[in-house]
Amino acid sequence: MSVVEIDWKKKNDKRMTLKEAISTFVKEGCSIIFSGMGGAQCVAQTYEIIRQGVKNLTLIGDSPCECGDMLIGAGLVKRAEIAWCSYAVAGLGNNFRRAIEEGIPHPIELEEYSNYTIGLRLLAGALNIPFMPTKSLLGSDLPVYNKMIKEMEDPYSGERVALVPAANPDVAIVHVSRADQKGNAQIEGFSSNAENMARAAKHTIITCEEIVSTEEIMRYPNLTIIPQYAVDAVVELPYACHPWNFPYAYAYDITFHAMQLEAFKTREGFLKWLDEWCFAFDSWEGYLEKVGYGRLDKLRRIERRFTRSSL
Amino acid sequence: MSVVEIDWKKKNDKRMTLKEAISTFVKEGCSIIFSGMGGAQCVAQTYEIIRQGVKNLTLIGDSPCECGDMLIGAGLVKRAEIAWCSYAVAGLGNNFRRAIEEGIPHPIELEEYSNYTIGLRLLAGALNIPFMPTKSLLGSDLPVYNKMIKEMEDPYSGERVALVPAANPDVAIVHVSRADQKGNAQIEGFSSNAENMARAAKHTIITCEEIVSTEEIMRYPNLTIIPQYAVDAVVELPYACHPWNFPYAYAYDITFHAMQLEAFKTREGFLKWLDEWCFAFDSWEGYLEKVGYGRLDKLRRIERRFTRSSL
Amino acid sequence: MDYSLQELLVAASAAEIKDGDVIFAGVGVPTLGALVAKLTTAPNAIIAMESGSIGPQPYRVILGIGDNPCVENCICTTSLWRLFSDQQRGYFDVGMVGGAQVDKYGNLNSTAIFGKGSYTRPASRLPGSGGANDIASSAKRTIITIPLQRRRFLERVDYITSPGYLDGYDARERAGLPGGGPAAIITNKCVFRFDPVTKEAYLYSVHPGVTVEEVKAEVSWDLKVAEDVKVTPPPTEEQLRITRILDAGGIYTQGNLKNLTFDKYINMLEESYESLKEIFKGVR
Amino acid sequence: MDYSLQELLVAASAAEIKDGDVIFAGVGVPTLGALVAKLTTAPNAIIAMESGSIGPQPYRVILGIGDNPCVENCICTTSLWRLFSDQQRGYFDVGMVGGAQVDKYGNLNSTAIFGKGSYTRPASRLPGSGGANDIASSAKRTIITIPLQRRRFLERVDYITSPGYLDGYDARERAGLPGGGPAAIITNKCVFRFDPVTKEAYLYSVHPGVTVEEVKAEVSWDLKVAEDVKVTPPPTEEQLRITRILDAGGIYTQGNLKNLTFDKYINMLEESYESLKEIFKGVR
Repeated sequence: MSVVEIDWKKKNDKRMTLKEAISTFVKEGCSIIFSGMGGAQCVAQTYEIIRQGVKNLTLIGDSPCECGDMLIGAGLVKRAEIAWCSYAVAGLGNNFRRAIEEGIPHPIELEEYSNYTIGLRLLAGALNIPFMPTKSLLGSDLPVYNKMIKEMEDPYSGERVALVPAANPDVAIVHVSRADQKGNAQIEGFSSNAENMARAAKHTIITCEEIVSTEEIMRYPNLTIIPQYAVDAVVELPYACHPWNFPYAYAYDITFHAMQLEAFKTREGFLKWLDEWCFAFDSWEGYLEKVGYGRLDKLRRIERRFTRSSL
Repeated sequence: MSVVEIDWKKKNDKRMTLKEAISTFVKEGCSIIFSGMGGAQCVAQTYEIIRQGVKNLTLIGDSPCECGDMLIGAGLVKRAEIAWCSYAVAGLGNNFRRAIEEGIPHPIELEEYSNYTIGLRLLAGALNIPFMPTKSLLGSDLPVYNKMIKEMEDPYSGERVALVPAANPDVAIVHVSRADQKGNAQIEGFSSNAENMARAAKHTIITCEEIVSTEEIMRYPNLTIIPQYAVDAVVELPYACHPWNFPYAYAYDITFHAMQLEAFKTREGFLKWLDEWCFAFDSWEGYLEKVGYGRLDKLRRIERRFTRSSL
Repeated sequence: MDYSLQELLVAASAAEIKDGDVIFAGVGVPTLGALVAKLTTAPNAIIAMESGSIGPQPYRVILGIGDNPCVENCICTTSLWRLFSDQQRGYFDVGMVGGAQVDKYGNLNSTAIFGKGSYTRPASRLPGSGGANDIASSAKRTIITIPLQRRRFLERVDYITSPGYLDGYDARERAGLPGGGPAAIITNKCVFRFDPVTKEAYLYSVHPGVTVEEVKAEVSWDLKVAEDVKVTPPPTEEQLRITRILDAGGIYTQGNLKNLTFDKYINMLEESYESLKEIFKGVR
Repeated sequence: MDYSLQELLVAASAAEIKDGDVIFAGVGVPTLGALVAKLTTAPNAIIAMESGSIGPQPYRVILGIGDNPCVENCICTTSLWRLFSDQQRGYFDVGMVGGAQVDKYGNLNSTAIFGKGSYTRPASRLPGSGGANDIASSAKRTIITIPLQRRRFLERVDYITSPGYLDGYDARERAGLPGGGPAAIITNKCVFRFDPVTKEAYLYSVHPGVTVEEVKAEVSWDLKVAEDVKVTPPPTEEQLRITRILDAGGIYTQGNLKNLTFDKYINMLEESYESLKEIFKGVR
């Protein structure tokens, strides 16, 4: 690490806007990973990268949705090291499909793993070890087409294990419930692979539904999944996952998502969507206003009936 | 695993007394590990094993205090795979010293690691992988005297890494803040290596300061570090760590500890202590009464000024 | 009582679950099946969701493996990597997986249909493994759900995303896989199980009204058939009642997502809270 | 202002800490030094405790690496293995380690003094590595604290528990160790630092009143001495004031544990709460 890199993590006030955080850390040609899993996806963060048009990205991820399919559709991804790319219940990843099947907007390199073994790659990255052993992948065709998956004999028992290499992305973008200005990040609910991606990355951007005081963090130290020393920037970014859900915060807007993914079925529909929902605005605030705060508030209020934050 | 072993983990009510839990799972010749690190030690559990006189144990542990030094002094340990054995501020591990230096009461086999690499052995055990790579141990004399520590070239970069083998003890005894009758275990505060030892072991005994309802567990799902499917038995065991502290529960009784360790300086003093504080009673209850509930209550009350449970 | 095919599949999935099972389930029919089992014959079953939630008892339909219902009334929220590690450790009894192609040894493809192309430029690109490879590798038994069609039931899949019994016999053990492999393939017309020695899939039961010949016509290898082919039990009234409460909006069992408006959706959630709270009372 | 040797050591330890440092500290002088630094020159320093606590600001003296003060007003409670992993990742600036023997390359022994015996039957068995090997392997710089005695300062330690620079020069890098190695050895008489090329320890400063010859007499190799040997700065009044509040019972700085009764201990804790709360106000 260079001196400049270390300085970010030592800052006492790491707050910045999303625009600043992306332009500071997400550089052309860099590798990047986003938090979220089958929900709690980094949507606002994806839109900002598309707005800034950062090219030739290597996308690392377990099961990216918007941050996979839309970045690929926007022509910003050179290579993807992932386990899955789609939107599950609401629809398929048609940009991903078009890129692989037809090379539209351009072909991408693909290095495929499974969700767990992407998780293990991040664990290895977080631990600063070169690889992790696993019993996944054995016997399947993933190692046939991905030569980074190696097999070895366990030197203790002689059993077969697969190895996956550490992942150390240039940038991790991790969305959490709340953080203080130093970057101490807390999540209520599941964390998918968030705590390891934050540590595996060279630069870590914490986005959060709410910035709180350090005193508030200290009230629930068991909830801190990422300590300040692993964090470069903190961005307050409410409703960052819309139309996805965020636990204890707002419900899934699946009807919006279905509309979005209907549009993504054609290349033209996707490009039109970008014009209307991304390029039309200078920031996520514009998107949220177009969605409507009344609608967002309904999603927030209905969520409180089901999962009520105890913080 | 045999069918009988699986049945324990599937039980709906796993509550038993400490005496039952130890006699059911801690068998002559088995390997065992205890939770705790520089505090929060499993003292009551150690006394019960001494009372039952279970011999030829293989003790696995990071930095065992009573559960290392006293079990060794009681002549119950055949082999220790550990990183450290002492009592820190209050005194040295004189039983451990006598065993190694003079073979009193009998010699023990020693396989030495560091705290982190014991932690990694348990992580490997919990993940069902045969080993973990690490940058610790390299260059030191630990691999010189412990041939289970291997070195290899990383097949990705060619760099050197050390490997430590998975640990899968027969029994783990893990003390937590609270658990329900199914074994869902929650800790407020640090967890040392508890969550991995519970998963690495074949049988896991959860002891807790308090048994609570499953509804109460569900109120704070983020605090559950061990889910029921990894647990064989649940024992309510308040003040189990005395004279040690337990976070958010009671303060360290260092003056008692100093007295205890003064006694342990001689073999005679240790044996007299066992007679007076262990064999004199049928259960931990007798020890607590001898300490005095007035004293224990003072330790509990003073703790509330400093760390107050939010549960 | 009348029932839809989807409802039969929910019941057939539920039938695979024993009381006390820990189940790794994706959204849709598998989760509905697991919940129906929990609310009927398997009250101590625990459902694990990939994002890192264990044991949810949600008062609404789960719309994603990381949807908020996954944390509702659950016993533990943790990480994806920890949950999969627990599976690799052997704690998970049942894993539910799907795919686009399956072969006679239960190997599944959810990566790419090569067609006239190849892995790098396939005729049809699918989402990929996600957690399916891991589930198929480590769950004690896996339940496969896939529509019965000749183009899907192959001698050998184009790409093994999720290992079944590989080449049959002891190939799976030799590969070093810890989990037990597929226990059943549930389709829209029948259920397959696996020969204990050869590990080849055979026809175990046909759904009511389906003939053995209909099934054979949709399988592209020479299908073995049980001596006494059973009829898949239709859903019980209780199973149907619960399925219809769990998926009151018909999102999975009626394909109603397209017709859903925002207001109807919010309304559906509100009603769901009351009705599901009621049926979960029995298992709490 | 008069001060004890222990108080000087606390101040010398504090002097090694820069603002913003993440410090891996054991109990006693190292933690007191880290806290004194935090309360004076390094308000943004973060102390990590081995049991899994990050950033405690306790209102009482810490009596164990897993004592309850470790979780008091901290920013994160986690696991031992995670904390050490964060250190292996390179997040920890300073690690504080001790031992029974040290050699010219800063290798430390806290495992066994062989004497006329051997590793398996040593003359004196010590507690073992604990976390010391890990700290010495991965912290960006390690600070060694050890009493200056000829039998402890050796050409080569009996057993390398915690790697320093091994055989000097680039031996440490060649071994594959990620951390930077020892930055200083703090003793009761002086401070040593390390030659940037040979990695051999040399005398950097003597404590007030100590001569270079006194130091050389207690080192069993031919000790190199800085051209301009400094005098270790005595504790400042502020450092002393804070040290005496932090360890008001004199457990570490006066050796008072033996005289402590239970009632005096509880009383000490009660008083500590008020006085430490006051001095921590400045950094909160």
